[in-house]
Amino acid sequence: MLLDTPVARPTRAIVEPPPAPSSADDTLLSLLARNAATHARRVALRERDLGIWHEYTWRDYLDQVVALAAGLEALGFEPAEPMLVIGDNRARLYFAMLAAAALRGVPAPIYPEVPPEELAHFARERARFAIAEDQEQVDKLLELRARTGAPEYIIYDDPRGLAGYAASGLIDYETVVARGRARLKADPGLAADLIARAGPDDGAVLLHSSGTTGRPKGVLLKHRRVLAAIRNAAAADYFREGEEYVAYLPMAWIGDFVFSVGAAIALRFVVSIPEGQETVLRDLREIAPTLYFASARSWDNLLTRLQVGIDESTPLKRGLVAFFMRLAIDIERRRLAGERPRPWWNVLRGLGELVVYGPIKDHLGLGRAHRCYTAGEAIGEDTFLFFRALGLNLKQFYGQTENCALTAAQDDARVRLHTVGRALPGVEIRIDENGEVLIRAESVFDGYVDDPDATARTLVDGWLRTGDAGYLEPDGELVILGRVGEVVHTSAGERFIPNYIENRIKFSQYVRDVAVLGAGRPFLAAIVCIDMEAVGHWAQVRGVAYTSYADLSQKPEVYALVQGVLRHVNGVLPPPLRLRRFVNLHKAFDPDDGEVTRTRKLRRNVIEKRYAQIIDAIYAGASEIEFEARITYETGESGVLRRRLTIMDVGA
Amino acid sequence: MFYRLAGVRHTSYAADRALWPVPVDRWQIRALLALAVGAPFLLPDLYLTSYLLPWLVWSTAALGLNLLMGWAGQIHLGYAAVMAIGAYGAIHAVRLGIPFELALLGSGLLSAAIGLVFGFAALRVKGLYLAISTLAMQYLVDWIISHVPAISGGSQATLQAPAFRFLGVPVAGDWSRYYVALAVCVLVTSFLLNVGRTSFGRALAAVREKDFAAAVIGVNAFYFKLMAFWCSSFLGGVSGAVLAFCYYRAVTPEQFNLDVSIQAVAMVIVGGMGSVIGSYLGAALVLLAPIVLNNLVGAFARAAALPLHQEVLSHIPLILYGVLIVGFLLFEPLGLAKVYANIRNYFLVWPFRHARH
Amino acid sequence: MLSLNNVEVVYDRVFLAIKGVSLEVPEGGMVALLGANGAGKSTTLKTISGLLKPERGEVTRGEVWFKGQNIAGLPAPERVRLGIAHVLEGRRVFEHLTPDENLVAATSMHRDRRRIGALKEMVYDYFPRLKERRSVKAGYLSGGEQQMLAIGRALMTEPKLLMLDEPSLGLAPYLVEEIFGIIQRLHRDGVGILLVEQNAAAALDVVTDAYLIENGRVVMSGKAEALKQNPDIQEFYLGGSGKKDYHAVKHYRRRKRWLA
Amino acid sequence: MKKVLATLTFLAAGLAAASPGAAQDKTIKVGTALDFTAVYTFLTAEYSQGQRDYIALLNARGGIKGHPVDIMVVDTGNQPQRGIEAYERFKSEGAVLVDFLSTPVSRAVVPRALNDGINVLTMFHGRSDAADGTVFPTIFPASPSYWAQATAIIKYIEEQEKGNLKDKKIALVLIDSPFGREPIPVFEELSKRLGYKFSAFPYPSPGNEQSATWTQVRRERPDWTIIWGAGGGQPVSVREAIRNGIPIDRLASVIWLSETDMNIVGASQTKGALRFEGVAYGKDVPLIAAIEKEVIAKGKGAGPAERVGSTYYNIGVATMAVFAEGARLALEKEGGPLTPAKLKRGLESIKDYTADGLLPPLTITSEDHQGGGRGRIAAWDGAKWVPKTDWIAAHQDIVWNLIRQESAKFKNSGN
Repeated sequence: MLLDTPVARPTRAIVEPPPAPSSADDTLLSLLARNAATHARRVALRERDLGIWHEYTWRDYLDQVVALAAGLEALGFEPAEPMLVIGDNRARLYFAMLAAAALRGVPAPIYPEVPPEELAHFARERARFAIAEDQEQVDKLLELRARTGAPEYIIYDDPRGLAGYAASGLIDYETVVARGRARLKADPGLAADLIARAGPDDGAVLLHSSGTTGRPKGVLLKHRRVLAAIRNAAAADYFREGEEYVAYLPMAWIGDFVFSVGAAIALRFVVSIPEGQETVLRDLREIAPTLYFASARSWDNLLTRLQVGIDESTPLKRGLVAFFMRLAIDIERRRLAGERPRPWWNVLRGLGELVVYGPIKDHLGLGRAHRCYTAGEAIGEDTFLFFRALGLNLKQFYGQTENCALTAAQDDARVRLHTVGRALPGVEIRIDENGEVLIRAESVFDGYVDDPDATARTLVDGWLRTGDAGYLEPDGELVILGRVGEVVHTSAGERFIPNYIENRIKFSQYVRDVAVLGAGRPFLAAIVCIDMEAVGHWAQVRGVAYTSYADLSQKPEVYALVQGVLRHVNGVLPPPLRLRRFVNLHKAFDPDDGEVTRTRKLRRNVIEKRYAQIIDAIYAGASEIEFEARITYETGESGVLRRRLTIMDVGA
Repeated sequence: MFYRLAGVRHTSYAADRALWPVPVDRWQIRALLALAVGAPFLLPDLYLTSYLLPWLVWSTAALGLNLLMGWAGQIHLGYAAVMAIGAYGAIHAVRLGIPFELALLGSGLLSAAIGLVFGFAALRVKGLYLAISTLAMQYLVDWIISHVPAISGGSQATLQAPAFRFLGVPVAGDWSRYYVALAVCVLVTSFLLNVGRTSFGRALAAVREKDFAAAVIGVNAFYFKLMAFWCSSFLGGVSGAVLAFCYYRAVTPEQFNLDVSIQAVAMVIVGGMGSVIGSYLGAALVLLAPIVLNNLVGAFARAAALPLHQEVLSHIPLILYGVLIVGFLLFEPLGLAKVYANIRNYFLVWPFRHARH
Repeated sequence: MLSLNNVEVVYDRVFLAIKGVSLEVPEGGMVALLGANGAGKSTTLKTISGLLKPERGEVTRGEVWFKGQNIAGLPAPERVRLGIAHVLEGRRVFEHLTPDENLVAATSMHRDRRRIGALKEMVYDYFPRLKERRSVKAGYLSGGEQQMLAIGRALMTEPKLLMLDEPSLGLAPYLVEEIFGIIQRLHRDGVGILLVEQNAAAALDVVTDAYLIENGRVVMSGKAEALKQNPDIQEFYLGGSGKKDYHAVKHYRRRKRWLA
Repeated sequence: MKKVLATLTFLAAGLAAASPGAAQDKTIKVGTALDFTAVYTFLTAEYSQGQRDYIALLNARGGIKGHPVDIMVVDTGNQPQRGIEAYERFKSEGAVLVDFLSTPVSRAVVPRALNDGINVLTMFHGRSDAADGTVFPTIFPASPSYWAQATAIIKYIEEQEKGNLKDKKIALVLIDSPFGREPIPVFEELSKRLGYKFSAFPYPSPGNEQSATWTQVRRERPDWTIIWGAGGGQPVSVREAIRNGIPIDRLASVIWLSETDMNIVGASQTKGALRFEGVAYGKDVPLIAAIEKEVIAKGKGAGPAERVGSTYYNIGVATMAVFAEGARLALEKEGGPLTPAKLKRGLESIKDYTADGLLPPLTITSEDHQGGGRGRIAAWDGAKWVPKTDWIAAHQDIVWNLIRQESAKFKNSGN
């Protein structure tokens, strides 16, 4: 009895004949009801709260959704109505999304860090209903209401700090559910009715495209679209039944909806929700997912963290890691190049698995991750090889909000660095004469909300214009070059895609962000944001004393370091496109300052405007500049900081 | 390297307080238990009876003393006397026809009762004064045992352990004695492993850290100190009885003299205060190192044909033993348990150096 | 006078306490080290005064320079001789000795009686309160008096750098003012001061420069004036922009950005 | 990490080195686990040297009936658990006889030895009641018990007082331990029989400090004083006796009083002190002379030559001589190889064995493992011990009463 400690054991993927994920008549609700009927007691959701994982079975899941839907309806929620969902990933927020969908409404998740004034852009649909995670979000919504009159009802999950609020329409989640339960009790047929009400052509979710240039556009995805996308992916063995998945990506992002809600319901994943953003890494380890999805950026950060950690380690451990990683990367490189596996690979890899790969994967919480994915932007070769060498089957895929994130994906037999894989079954890809990637599939959306012009530009003759430039290799593998609109020219007329060069620079662990300048300018230059952790450690090892990020960024040694990185990238660029000058910025790009989107894509217009002074100085040949930086705080306040920044030539 | 923590999660606070949340630890314990149960089949009798068996019994005893010293922060220099009370008590009880199981309990209770009396007297004082008071207990009990023939067993001062049955099975051979010792050891170990997780254990910890601070959070320091004396004496008595019945098979006063008390204290300190595994490691080092060193030096001297006199040869292990103990304490003042923890940490964070939290 | 260069401290071999901490106290300077509980402030001070060993801490990387000498390897008493005095958090006066005896206890390196007398008088000059209570057992002194005694005891070693760990902890506001006043006076008299404080408002009012430490790393440094204006510091360390309505405390999840 | 690995290897090596090897040839194995380092240090070195030198002599002469003897020596530090470990190891090595020269260790081992049938030689130590061979079939004191020593001393005093002990005062100064208290019943019983006035004066163990006790003794003004201790306490007793005006020639000791003790107090000052002797002293004994010639002179001695012939050296020789005689008889009667059981029967057929004058005539039977209880009284002449009596045994009825009484208790107590 002593030994049999009641610790949660890994939930095993149950071996069953693969179910048909869904049919064309299904909705998320009907599938949820199916799961609750066939796998009532299997865990569907897990949510960490105060250190403990609270579990919801499929029956609990359905029960919550139905009760909440009944409650919402009692409040007057009507079909086709949007419902704002704002906050970090929480089980109740997911329940609310499905409850809204059950009432044929449209859940509209929003990035939780969005400041109040920006919220207005997202909320132009004037939603009457909103669900908020906590006091912070409630305050934002109340401010939104003060400005626009909506939302009328604000339902909240975490009541902390809200006891004294007298605002009308502010309701505790529990209260709504209780009201719903009362209705369900009074009307035995209501539950079945609520499950059956939504049809495949009702909206499942309203998302907002990231919008690197203008305002975000509303993308409405119907049940039919989402489920088709998941069917396509499942047909390519992209997801399997019963995966363990950690829902940590922002709920407002298509990736999270497709993985944590769509695929999770269609294929009965066990979705675990971390306690908070600060604990994601630790919680990830507690879950040890079988399916893991992260942006290229996160993989890079993960690698940086690992490298710093290993660098700090004792010589023996460091030596072992260096030896086995070099070995594994070499093997992986050969394998990707198509070399046939040799027996000794397995022997050495087996030993390495025990000593190095296994422990590292365990630390990352990826010891059981059979499927690891990245998407969104190009991943660095070092990063890609490192994680594949660790034994993680890391693959790239390609997609966009408008096509439910699932367009093309690599399969095990054809994993390559520069491709994003081939079209999923059920998806047609065509490259038009301008080199733009066009898509036709059942999963493609039906148009932007309230924006017929944009819809007309994007959906042409049944094809989705992605705005990405790319080409198909002879074997059907898709290669993405960048955004069509991003091709720019220097004043000398040299054509280049800044994003392409930026990605190459960002492959260095020392660079967190970079903006490549040069459109309409005589030469290319860069504004670099260093990676605090990697550069900090680098400085520490070399005895370069520093205090803050700003201080570190301006150290001559750090300039030399960045210079080296840029020279390396210059080596692969044609001479006219080589970077000539650069500046290390005193702060990292931040979505709060509008410099990057919430998904960390550069907003060039903002950068050009904000750092005009610096950019002018770069092109004027100055060697330093006194810069007044405006900073916006998350409270909405802003301040000014005066900074002296060095501008340096990259040189040869 | 061996520790895999991914996937270890808890769905309740009860599970969160599990003894061994880490799978490797659980496997380790299972393997050790299996080895312990299978030892008679695996080990030659020599090692079973003169290494493993006394080690288990002394670990049990060290655990009892550790409860007092490590958990409750009270010193006891008369622990051998407590064990003697248990040993003599149990033997007399079995000779009077009381079943061994009851005698074992009775001997524990007797030790606990006498220990408690001394605890009362001793607990009016602290630290060094307490050490002296417990020392007095050692002398007093020694004196009484050797001067009352009714207790010590006559002019030869040896008392045979009578034949006995445990749970209905006659305990006669080395194996059955070993299993009795193992059973008691496992029971006591489980008790101590769980003490830290009970309110009793937490109260003891509070008393250990600062008794008047414990008082202001509602912990009756005096009561818990007494309880610690009581429990520790009970365990001491039981282990003394097991030592007498399963190992010595005959008791004499010399088996429980001051040296033995000092050894018990050494086991706790060298092993690590307040540590279960430390009690095992400490008992192993203090008990077995002299024997192993002796054999080692002897074998080495024979192999190398050293022209050393036996007297010199006999003292080398003692010197090495001293060096070993001082060395361990210098190397890791918190005892062998800490050495173990360091090794565990080294592998827990493998291949990194620091714990990241 | 004092400079820390990329110091990394590990406790118990595995727990990283501070990493890459660099800071500087100029000759006769007055510098504050700010930060929340557990940020690594006390560890930093102990690194300087050489008190890590008893806590199983170890400097695994970096240098500590004092007056042109790398003192990282020196034992604590050596460092006191060089002129570094550390007033520990929680005062730690010798409770069973009188203030007088406490002060004399700190002069083991002097043999000259007259010198000791002069030093004692100097301390009593700074802290007249102590003089009044010079022959009471230190354990019976009030918290503020004990703090004064702790500082006074450190002064007996004639420090060139005085490090104070949370001198205002648990003291009434008027006492905090008094102690900070004395610290300022010491500074004017030429003693370099390194002040660790949670009471950022009080600290930033007296020092010239400050470092902000978070999670064992320095995240911000600069002139006290500039830091005082920084909205992050104001929000997290100065209790918002002055007025605080405790009825309306927000349970926001804050992201600190540390822009400087 | 490396340190730990090193330690583990070290320990593993320790266990491996210590593991028993199975040697099943004609060699007879004897195990001696002695206390070289703790309490018995006052005699162990000489004792062990005598044992090994005698075995060397035996082997040089071709062993016992062609069987060489291997004597294993190990230190126990007087710790029972180390003694038990040594015993178990000897057992696994196939020892036919073991010797522990430590009362606590012997006592701890007795139950095991009785169970295993291995012979334990406990000459001049261990349980006195083990003389009862019916209760202790494999324990061989083979020497006068402390009770027998007490009777012999009284017998000597009786002779000196011309057979009249009426109203004589005899004081016993003893170490306050079971060993010290052991002879008290004998002295009390004899005082009833012979009419002397007996009083006991215990001093606390270990006996470094006895002045308080001896002040009381002086007040008592005893006619005869008997000291009952061992090791470091003995010279202290002698010195205190002299200081308190006890006539030195009326001071008698249990067997544990050696020339070393006399030299510590002062060789000439102590002239006349008496002791019980169970084994002849000096090099003049033929057996010791033979060892000197055939072993020591050839450089095969196990220790410093000057120890040869000392009290404890000779006791060591005597123990092995008794063993060898028993083994010889066993092999003669039953042939090889020698098993513990055969050796037991061999030992029990020893008859009037004197080991070339080293021992009083020794006769062991299956009932009597004491061997007759004979000894003699010797006096210190300033340089050596001079026998004052022949080998004598007295009042054996009292001795055997006690032996039977205690062995009966033992028999009732256990197994």
